[in-house]
Amino acid sequence: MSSLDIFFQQLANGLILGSFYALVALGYTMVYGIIKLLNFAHGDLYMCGAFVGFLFLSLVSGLLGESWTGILCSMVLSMLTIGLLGVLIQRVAYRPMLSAPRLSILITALAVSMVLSNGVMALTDGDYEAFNTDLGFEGLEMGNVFITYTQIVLVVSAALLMLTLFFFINRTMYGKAMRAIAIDQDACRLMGINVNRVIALTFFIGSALAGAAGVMAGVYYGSIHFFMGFVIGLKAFTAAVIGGIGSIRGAMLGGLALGLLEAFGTQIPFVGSEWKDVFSFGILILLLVFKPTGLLGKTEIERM
Amino acid sequence: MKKRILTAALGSALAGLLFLGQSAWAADLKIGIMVPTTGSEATAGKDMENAILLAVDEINQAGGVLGMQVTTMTGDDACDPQQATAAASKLVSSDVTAIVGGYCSGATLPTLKIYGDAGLPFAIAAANSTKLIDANQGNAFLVNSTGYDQVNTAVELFAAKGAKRLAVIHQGDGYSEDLAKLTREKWAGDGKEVVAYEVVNKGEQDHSSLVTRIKSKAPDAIFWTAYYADGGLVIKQLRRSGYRGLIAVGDGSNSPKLLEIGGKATEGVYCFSNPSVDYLPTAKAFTDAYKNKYNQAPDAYSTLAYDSMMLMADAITRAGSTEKAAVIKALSETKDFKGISGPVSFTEQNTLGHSNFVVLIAKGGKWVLAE
Amino acid sequence: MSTNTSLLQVKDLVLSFSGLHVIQGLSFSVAQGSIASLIGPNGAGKTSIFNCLTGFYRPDSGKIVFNDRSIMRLKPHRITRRGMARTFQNLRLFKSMTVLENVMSGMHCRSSAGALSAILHTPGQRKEEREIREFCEQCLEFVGIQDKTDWIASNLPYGDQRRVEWARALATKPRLLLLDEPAAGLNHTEKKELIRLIRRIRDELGITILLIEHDMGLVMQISEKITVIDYGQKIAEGQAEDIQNDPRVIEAYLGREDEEEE
Amino acid sequence: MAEQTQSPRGSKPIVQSVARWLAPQRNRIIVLAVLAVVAMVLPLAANNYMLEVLSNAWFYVVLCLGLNIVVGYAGLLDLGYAAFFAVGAYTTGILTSQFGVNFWLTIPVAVVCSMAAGIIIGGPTLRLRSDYLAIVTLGFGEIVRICARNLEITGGAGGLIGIERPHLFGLHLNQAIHFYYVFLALAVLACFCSYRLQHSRLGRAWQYVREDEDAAEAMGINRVGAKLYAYVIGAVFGGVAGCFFAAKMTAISPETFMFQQSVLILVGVVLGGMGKIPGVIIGAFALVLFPEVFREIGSMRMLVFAVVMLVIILYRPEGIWPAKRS
Repeated sequence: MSSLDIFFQQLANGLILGSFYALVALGYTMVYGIIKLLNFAHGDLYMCGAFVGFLFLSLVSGLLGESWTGILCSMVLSMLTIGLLGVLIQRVAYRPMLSAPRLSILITALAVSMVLSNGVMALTDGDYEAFNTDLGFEGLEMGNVFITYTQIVLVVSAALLMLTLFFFINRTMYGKAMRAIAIDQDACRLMGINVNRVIALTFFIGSALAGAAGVMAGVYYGSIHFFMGFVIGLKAFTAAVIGGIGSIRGAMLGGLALGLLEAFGTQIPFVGSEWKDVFSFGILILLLVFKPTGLLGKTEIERM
Repeated sequence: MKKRILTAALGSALAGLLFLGQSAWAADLKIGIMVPTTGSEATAGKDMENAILLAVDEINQAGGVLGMQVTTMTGDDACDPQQATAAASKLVSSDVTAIVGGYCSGATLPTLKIYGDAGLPFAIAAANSTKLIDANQGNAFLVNSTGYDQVNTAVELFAAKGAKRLAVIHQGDGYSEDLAKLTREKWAGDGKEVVAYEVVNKGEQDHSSLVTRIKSKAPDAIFWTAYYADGGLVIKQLRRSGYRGLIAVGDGSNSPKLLEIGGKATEGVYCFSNPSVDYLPTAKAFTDAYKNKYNQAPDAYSTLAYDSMMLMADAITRAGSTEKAAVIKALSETKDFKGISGPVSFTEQNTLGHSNFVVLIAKGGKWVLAE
Repeated sequence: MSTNTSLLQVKDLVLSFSGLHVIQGLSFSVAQGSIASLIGPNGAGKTSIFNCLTGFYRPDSGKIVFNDRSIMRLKPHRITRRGMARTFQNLRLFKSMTVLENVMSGMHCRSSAGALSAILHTPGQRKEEREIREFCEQCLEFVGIQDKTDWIASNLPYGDQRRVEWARALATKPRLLLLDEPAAGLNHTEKKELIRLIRRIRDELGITILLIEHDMGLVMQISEKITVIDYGQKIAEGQAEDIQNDPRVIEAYLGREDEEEE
Repeated sequence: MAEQTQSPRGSKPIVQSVARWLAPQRNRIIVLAVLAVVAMVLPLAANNYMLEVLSNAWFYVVLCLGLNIVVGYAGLLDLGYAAFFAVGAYTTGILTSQFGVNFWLTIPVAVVCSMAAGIIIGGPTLRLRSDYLAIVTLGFGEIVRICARNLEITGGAGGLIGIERPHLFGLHLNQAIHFYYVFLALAVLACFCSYRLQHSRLGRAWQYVREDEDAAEAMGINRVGAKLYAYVIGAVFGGVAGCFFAAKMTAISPETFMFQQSVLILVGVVLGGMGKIPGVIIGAFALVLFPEVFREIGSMRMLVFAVVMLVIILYRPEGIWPAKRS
């Protein structure tokens, strides 16, 4: 492979990885934007999404087959289920804690994450499940650069989901309410906005996106297990911070940026792949220290 | 009143601990089984436990050892060093005569000290990191071939297939790193080139950028030294990127799950394996008995676990007593013990006398013996 | 001590938040040993000035000289250590701690024991703890709530919580005390006591006082110098009667205040 | 915490009555004395397994008390505490196994190293808001683990083996019972230091910062400095515990210092009650004993543990041990 080939192949790799990060990062950023909660359980929702999708696919595969129709159907079902799971978590665990100190609600989120991952571990006996589909390795070959059709479909569907979300936030009343609540919850309550419902909706959308990403990951990578949400949860959070947490466009941009950074990071000479994570965590820490508002975030003024 | 509650609570907690710790029967021969029955490696651990219990059944039906019935006690090491030391101490304090088991090298390593201090004979069924050899106090015996043997088998295969440029990938744990390092040394020692030496993080799913990097180094052969779960993903992504050279995996990946996860991509992948049921003509009876008892097929390490138990019983019989030192001596004098995975003798370092590795190849979604 | 030298000088202070100018080139000074006031309509930037003085906001430009040294861009705790203490508009007590513990926070910057001496209970550390306690009890006595030292702060009535804040500020041994609306929420008798207390702080302890206040009666009664600001700029300065008669003040300030009260 | 501690919901009457009985100094001393005697004579009646489990419990008491200084006293969420524990363990491991240094001499070195780690990690990041801090500490924890895994001197992924067990006044510490007393002594020392720190100028400063950062700053307390102090002291606790951990295990590997370890220690602190020494001790014991006692339920036990933890946080946010009132 020539270095130009490597460049384009890594570009493609980075974009694919980045669209996964972006989808998960959106959920982080939406929840953080509206109730200032760092939802540690978000990565686990992604994991649950993959398992629920796996379950639905094996249920509908008799009817619809294990190709795109079946996958699409199980993805929609999984998004609904995970969305509702997200709302349930918000209702049971987070709502009672909203007035509690920051530390308590962070720990609550951590506990929810433990419950989800250990729950799935108990159900699956900690096993890896092979997520098999009928999708092949056919694809576009441009010189030495190779992209499968599956990859193309995944990136396009991620982009579609994000576009839909973008219009929803900017063009609908609910979207406006969300942005308003992010600025001042009490004022919204006074203006007659049903704050609880909007928060629940935010959780629903964020979690559904994580569920979609989970199913897509299962389909694409072909293996799922109870711990798969940890790494991506962390990376997606990094992506959200890079973009500026609380900003929807920032999460998308940050996801792609991190995906590309990691892809090209592997090519750094003399530094083996074993240092890859040090590299991405290092970037996160430097960014938080020197520009905590990220690429697109706004500076907040704290009132005394 | 309050004080009584407090003392009562303390007392019952204590009693509970005592109860857990002590459950010894007299006149029986008690063997400790140390395998992971929870945690990430629980499947393999339970399979080994099943095989050992099967061996115990057969021994007892044949009249026991030295006229004593064999009982067992399982310590769960959860494939975690800290839990393993607790499990090992639990077994030691339960007055077992010998220990059989050991799957994860990392978890087995710290227990060698505990068993060594107690002078307990220990037949290590599966764990085979070379670090175990250094930490052995003389009481432990490796029934499985170690990494050195596997590296020799691997390097022979790569050379036979005409490979010049080798890529090695491990997973950042003690076992796979050990194997990868030894392979690199051996390959470079033979004057050939290791073009890539990489690590994959456990639990990560997307390895495409790593795959691109490896592919750009144009290796003839790729050796994955770690476990099946991530191995399946790596192989799939290698093949998807269009890599068509040789791929081989270490014994940690010897599982049908690898083929399931990797799907079609795993066709033609080589695997170095300790002798496991499917490729052993001698194991027919064992397989049937196992299926009969547990209603499932035995997994990769079941024969070694079964052999270890049988070997231990044999050594105790030969020693003629349950005295620990005598059993250890009998173990070290083992000469061509007929296990279902092959004959067992030990070197001076208490490792298996000859390599028991076989080469498998994936064909039609199954592992079969390669020529 | 001379009352003519100024303890605090502010020159051409500018503060803006994302383009919005909150303070625009403000200059004023506070004389050593005086009682001075900052007044102005709501949103004129009074609390922002306090936050600049105490280091919570970082002004864009200008000069703040305290005790002949610049305190621009210093961290709040350094400014407190230099001898400037403040109270907050809406009480900021350490709610779940006792009154005494609250006041002891003020002594933190005047003491020095570290981890090792705390673990070993060195004689120096024990002596210091005793001194902290004694001085804080004196402060509590000065503001008149020495009988409530062991109460949890949030259980106190509002007026007493204010006193705890003052005692806490006094415990930092300040030279200048900034009071942010000290009379807010107090009744008539409490206000009278407040006036007496402010005078005692200046007269008995020799602490200079700068306050922000809405209660005109109180301001006119105790201030020796009043600075009026609107839209982040100074519009008048002088003694009570000058201010009361200044047409610009009446127009910009009192007029609007009336509207608000309707 | 103020609003939470006032809420009576979910507080079990038995816990309250025990706490009320414990209020007078005299009763507290009695209980302490009884507990001390029990802790001292327990090994005489215990087998090796119990000793192993109990020394593990005392070991977690030290770790939890160390993290408690950071989380409980200073109110900083640290998700990478295992990093300090790793620094201590590796310092001892490297110095004894590769340079043949006497174990006791490695302790001061480990203290210095963990302090340095605390300053390096805390220095640039403690200005951050609490939720960002959580992620940064998590990142640092992972970086430390990955370094331990990749570097030559730390023995790579396989870790270090053959760490010498120390001698104490001519006694070779190589029995389970020896380490029981070693960890008991460490735990007592940790309690003592925690208590003294909590009731000192520094301990108050942490509490001020935890309750209201701005007001504390206005009172002349260096917010970042106080946090850094807590961070460094917490690091030292972890580092020293790590030294003895290495000596007891004789082999250490990066797997011990994974994110899950940090979470486990945090769970111990939160479960018993942040900022309260008896609570933290109970939390640490629950942490170790729960999985041992419930070994039989197998893979369900971590789930049960997680659910218990969630329920406790939701219904008893101040932890098992009740908050002091007045």
